[in-house]
Amino acid sequence: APKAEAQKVPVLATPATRMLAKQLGVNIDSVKGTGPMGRITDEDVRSAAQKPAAKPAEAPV
Amino acid sequence: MVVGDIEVGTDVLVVGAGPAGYTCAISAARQGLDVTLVNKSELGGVCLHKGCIPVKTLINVYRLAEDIKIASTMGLKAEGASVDRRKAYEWKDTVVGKLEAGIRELCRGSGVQMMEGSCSFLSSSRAVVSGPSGIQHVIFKRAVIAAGGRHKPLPGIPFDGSLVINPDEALDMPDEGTAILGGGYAAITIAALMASQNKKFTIIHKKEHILTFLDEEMLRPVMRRFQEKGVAVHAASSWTVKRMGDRVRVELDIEDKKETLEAKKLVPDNGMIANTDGLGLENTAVKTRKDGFIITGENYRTDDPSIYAIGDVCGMHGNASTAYREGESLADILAGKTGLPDTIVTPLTMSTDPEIASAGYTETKAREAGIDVIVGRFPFTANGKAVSIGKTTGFVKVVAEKSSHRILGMHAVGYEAFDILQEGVLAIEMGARLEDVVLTLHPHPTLCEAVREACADALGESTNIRENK
Amino acid sequence: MVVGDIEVGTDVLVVGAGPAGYTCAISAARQGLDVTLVNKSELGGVCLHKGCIPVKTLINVYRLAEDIKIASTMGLKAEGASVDRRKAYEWKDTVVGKLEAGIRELCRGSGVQMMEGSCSFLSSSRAVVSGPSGIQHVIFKRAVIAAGGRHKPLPGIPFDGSLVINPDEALDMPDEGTAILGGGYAAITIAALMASQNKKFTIIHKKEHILTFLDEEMLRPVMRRFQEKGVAVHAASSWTVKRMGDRVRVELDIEDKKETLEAKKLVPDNGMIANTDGLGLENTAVKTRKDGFIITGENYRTDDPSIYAIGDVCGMHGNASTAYREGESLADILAGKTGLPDTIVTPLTMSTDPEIASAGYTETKAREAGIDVIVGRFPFTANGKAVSIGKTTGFVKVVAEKSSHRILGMHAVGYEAFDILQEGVLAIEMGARLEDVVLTLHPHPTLCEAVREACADALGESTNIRENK
Ligand SMILES: Cc1cc2nc3c(=O)[nH]c(=O)nc-3n(C[C@H](O)[C@H](O)[C@H](O)COP(=O)(O)OP(=O)(O)OC[C@H]3O[C@@H](n4cnc5c(N)ncnc54)[C@H](O)[C@@H]3O)c2cc1C
Ligand SMILES: Cc1cc2nc3c(=O)[nH]c(=O)nc-3n(C[C@H](O)[C@H](O)[C@H](O)COP(=O)(O)OP(=O)(O)OC[C@H]3O[C@@H](n4cnc5c(N)ncnc54)[C@H](O)[C@@H]3O)c2cc1C
Repeated sequence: APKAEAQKVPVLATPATRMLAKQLGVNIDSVKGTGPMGRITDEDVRSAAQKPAAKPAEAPV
Repeated sequence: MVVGDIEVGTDVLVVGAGPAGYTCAISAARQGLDVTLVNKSELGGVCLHKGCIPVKTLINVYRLAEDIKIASTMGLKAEGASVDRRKAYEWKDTVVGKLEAGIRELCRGSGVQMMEGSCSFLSSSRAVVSGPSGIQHVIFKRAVIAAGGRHKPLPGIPFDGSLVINPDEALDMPDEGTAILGGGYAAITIAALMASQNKKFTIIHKKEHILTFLDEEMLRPVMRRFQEKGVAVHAASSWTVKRMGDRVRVELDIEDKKETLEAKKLVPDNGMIANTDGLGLENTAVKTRKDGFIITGENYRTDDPSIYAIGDVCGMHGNASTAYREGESLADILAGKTGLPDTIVTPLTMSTDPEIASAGYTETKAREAGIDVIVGRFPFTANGKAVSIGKTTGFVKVVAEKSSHRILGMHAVGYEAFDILQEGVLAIEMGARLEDVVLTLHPHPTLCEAVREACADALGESTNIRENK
Repeated sequence: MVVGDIEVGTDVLVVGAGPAGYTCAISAARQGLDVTLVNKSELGGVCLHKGCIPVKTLINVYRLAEDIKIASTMGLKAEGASVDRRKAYEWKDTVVGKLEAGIRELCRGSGVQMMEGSCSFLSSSRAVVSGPSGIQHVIFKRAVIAAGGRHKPLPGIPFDGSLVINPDEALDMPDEGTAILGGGYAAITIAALMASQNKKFTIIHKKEHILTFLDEEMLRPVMRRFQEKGVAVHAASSWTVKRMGDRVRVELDIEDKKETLEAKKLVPDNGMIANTDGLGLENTAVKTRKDGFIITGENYRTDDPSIYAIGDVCGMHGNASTAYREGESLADILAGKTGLPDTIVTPLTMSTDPEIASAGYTETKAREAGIDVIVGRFPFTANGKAVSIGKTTGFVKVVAEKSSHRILGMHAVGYEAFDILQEGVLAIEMGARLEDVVLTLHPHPTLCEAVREACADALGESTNIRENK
C-alpha cells in the first residue's frame, strides 16, 4: 500500500537527497523517512545504504 | 557504398547536436572523455532553429508592438507601431546565430570533436558520416543517439511545404487563410505566433478543449485573446482532410452536424515521430517502439550495450529542459558517475499570449488520481506590479495535498508566467508546504507575490483578495 | 481642546493605513475582531503613493519608450517614441487609484471600520482623531501603531519643497540640474527614475560605492547605465551643504582635493525618522529610541501593554514586504494565535535599470562573518531568453556554504531581476543546497535558467559558460 501511495504523491526528499540515494544505490521509494512528516533525510538514505538488503545501482561501464 | 579514406576513432560518438546531444557532448568532454559530435544540420537542433528560441524572439517583437498601442493610455507616444516582418525574421536569425556561435564555442572550448554530416550506424562500433566534406568512417566505443524528432504527417497527406505544412516549418508562414489542425503543444505555439502577427486563421481541435493536459480554466485568458484577435476556434469530434487543387478541405463533425472548411494552407499537428530513418539502427541491436521512438531502460541504455539514447528521439517529454538534463545525466554516466535522479515534475511552458506555465498535478489530474487536494488561486488584477505595468490578465493556481498542505502543482497564466512559475517548481521538488511559500517573503512589487497569495488563498487566508474560494 | 460628541469604541485601533496597518486591520477583522483603522492621508501609505508602486509604474512607461528604440534593430517600427510626462503621471494616478480602491474594498469587505484623520493618543486606552469630518474620540482595548516613517532633512537644512526636496516627494521632480546626496536606497531609486526620464543630474555619495549592502559587482551594470545616460556620479569622503539664494552649493572632499558643485535642487537622502510627532506617545508608556523609532519587543509589543507597533515606524527594514508580514503576524497575535516565525532573509529590491534584487548573504558579508563560501555566477549574455528579447545586461550570483553547499545568498542584476530572485529566496528559506536548484528542471527558455546555471557554476559544472570562475 505505501508503494501505491508513494506513486501518487511523490517521495518527500529534496533533489539533493534523491541524488545521494542514486549515488549510494538506494531505492528512495523504499526508504522510511524520519524527518518531519516522513521526510527522507540524507541520514535516512545513508543508513538504508548500510543495510545489506539495499541493491547497489547498476554499475556504469 | 563509396567510403573515404579517413577513419576517425572516438570514445563517445554523439549523434545529433540539439539540446540533448550538445549538452551531453560538452559535459562528457569536460569530464575528460574523447567525444565526437556529429550533426547533419545547424548546431542547436529544433529548440534553437525552429522551436523555443525563434518563437520567443518573434513573439517578443510582436508583443512589443502591441504593448506600445496599449501604452498610449500610459503616456507613451509612438506613431504607427508595427513590425517589419522581414527585419524581425532577420533579427530572429541574428539571435539564433549568436546562440549557435555560443554553443560552437562551448563545444570547441571543451574539446569536443565536431563533424558535419548525416550519421548512419554500420555496426555497434562503427558509423559512417556523409557530409559536405565527403564521407567519413567513425569507430566508436560508445554512441549516444540524440537525433530528436519531427512532426508526423496525417496518414496519406504528406507535408509538401506549400499546401500542407509541417509545424516544425511553420515559423515562416506568411499567409492568411491557414487552418491549424490539432490542439496540442506545437499547434498552439504556432497559433500563438500567428495571432501575435494578427493573421486570420482557424484552429480545429478534438476533445473538449485544447491543451488537455491543463485545467480548462488555465486556457480561458488565451482563448479570450484568440477571440479578440479574430481567430476562429472549432472543437470537432472528428474530421477528414482532402486536398482539392490549391486548397485543403476539412470536413468536421461538430455536435452531430457536419461543417466544411476550406483552407489555403493546413498545419496538421499529428504528433511526433523519431528521427531514426537512415540511422542504420538495423545494423545495431537498438530497438524501437511501434511508433518509432527508441526504447531505453535504466541509464538511457538501448538494447545495444554500446548505444545510449536521449532527448526527443526517445519520445518522452518533448521539451528542451528535459533534453538538457538527460544530456548532463548521461555525460556523468559515461564518465563513470551515477546519473541524475528523476525529477518530480517537468514544467511545461506555452509561448501563448499570455504565457502559460504548468508544473505537477493539475486539479483535474489530482482528483483523477484520487488525491484529496485543496486549491488556491490569485488573479493578477489584484497584483500591484501587474496593475502598474498594465498586465492584469491571468492568474496563479496552486494544488496541494489536503492532509499535509504539500504543494503538488503550480500553474500560471499571465505575463512572464514562465519565470514566476519557477518558485513553484522548486517548492514541489523540495516537498514544500503551502506554509513554506506563504511564510517566505516575496519582494514588493513583484508578479511572484501572486504565487504567495495563491498559496495563502489555498490556506484560506489571503488578505489581498476579498473572496476566498 | 474642542472634542466632538461622537465617541467610538473599538477592540483594535490601527493607526496608519500603509502596508503594515491595512494588512493588520484586514487580517484581524477577518479573524472576527472589531477593528478601527485611522489614516490621515490616502490609503496605502508611502508604498502605494510615493514609493514602490508609483516608481514601478513610471519607470515601466519610460522603459517601454527605451525598449522601442532598441527594438528598431528587431524589426519594430514606431516613430518618435517618447513619453508624454503629464499623461504618464496621470496613468500613475490611475494605477494608484485602482489599487487604493482595491484596498478600500478589502477593508470594507472584511468589516474594518475606517476613519479619516490624524490620530493622537490621550492615554493607553483613548485617542483622538482630527479629520475632515471633525474631531472624534476613540476608546480602544488595544492599539497598533503603523504610522510609518519619512525622510529626515540634513541638520539645519529643512525640506522646502522647491530647493531642498524630500526624497519621499521627489517623484514629481521635473527639473534638470538636481543633485542627489547619498547612496542609499531612496537616493538610488529616485536617481533611477530620473535617469529613465533622461534628466541630467548628479549623484554624490559617501563610502566606496553606492548601496553598500550589495557586493560592488552587482552595481556595475547600473553604474554603466548611469554613465550612458550622462549622470555624474561623485564619491566623496565628506561634504558640506549651503543654501545660496536659489541654488544649493555642495562642497565635496574628493581624494584630498575639494570640489564645489552648484545644484538647482537638492534631494538629500539622510536616512529615515519615525512618524511619531503628534502621535501623543507622551500620554502612553510607549518608548522610542534616540533616533525616534518605536521600541518593540517580542510580538511587536511596545512598553505600553496595550500598544503594539509594526512597519517603518519601528525603523527595522524599511520595505513593504516586511510591513505586510508584520501586519499579518500581529493580526494573528491579536486574535490569540502565535505570530509568524522570523524569516531567514529579507529580499531587497532596487527599481534601477536594470533591476537589482538581493537576498541573504553577499559574498562580502559572508566572508566578514567568517563563513567559508563558494560563489557562482551566470551572465545573461549566455541566457537564451535574455538574448531573444535583447536584455543581456547583468548576471545572477549565488553564495553558498562551502562545506554543505547550502545556499545562503542569491543576487541578481538584470531584466526582471525581482521576479527571478524568488526561486533563490525560497531556496534559502527551505535550506536548499546548490544541488537542489541544479537538479530542479527550469523551463526553457526562461531568465530563471540563469539561477540554475549560477548554482551549477558554483559547483563547477555549468555546461553553458566556458569559464567557470
Ligand atoms: C514550434 C516548437 C516550439 C517549441 N517550443 C519549446 C519551448 O518553448 N520549450 C521547450 O522546452 N521545448 C520546446 N520545443 C521542443 C524542443 O524544441 C525539443 O524538445 C528539443 O529541441 C529536443 O531536443 P533534442 O536534442 O532531443 O532534439 P532536436 O532538437 O530535434 O535535435 C536533434 C538534432 O539531431 C540532428 N540529427 C538528426 N538525425 C541525424 C543524423 N542521422 N545524423 C546527424 N544528425 C542528425 C538534427 O539535425 C538535430 O540537429 C518546441 C518545439 C517546436 C517544434
Ligand atoms: C521612493 C521610495 C521607493 C520605495 N520602493 C520600495 C520598493 O520597491 N519595495 C519595497 O518593499 N519598499 C519600497 N519602499 C519602502 C516602502 O514604501 C515602505 O517600507 C512601506 O511603505 C512602509 O509601510 P508602513 O505601513 O510601515 O508605513 P507607511 O507606508 O509610511 O504608511 C504609514 C501611514 O500612516 C499614516 N499616518 C502617519 N501618522 C499618522 C497619524 N498620526 N494618524 C493617522 N495616520 C497616520 C500615513 O499617512 C501613512 O498612510 C520605498 C520607499 C520610497 C520612499
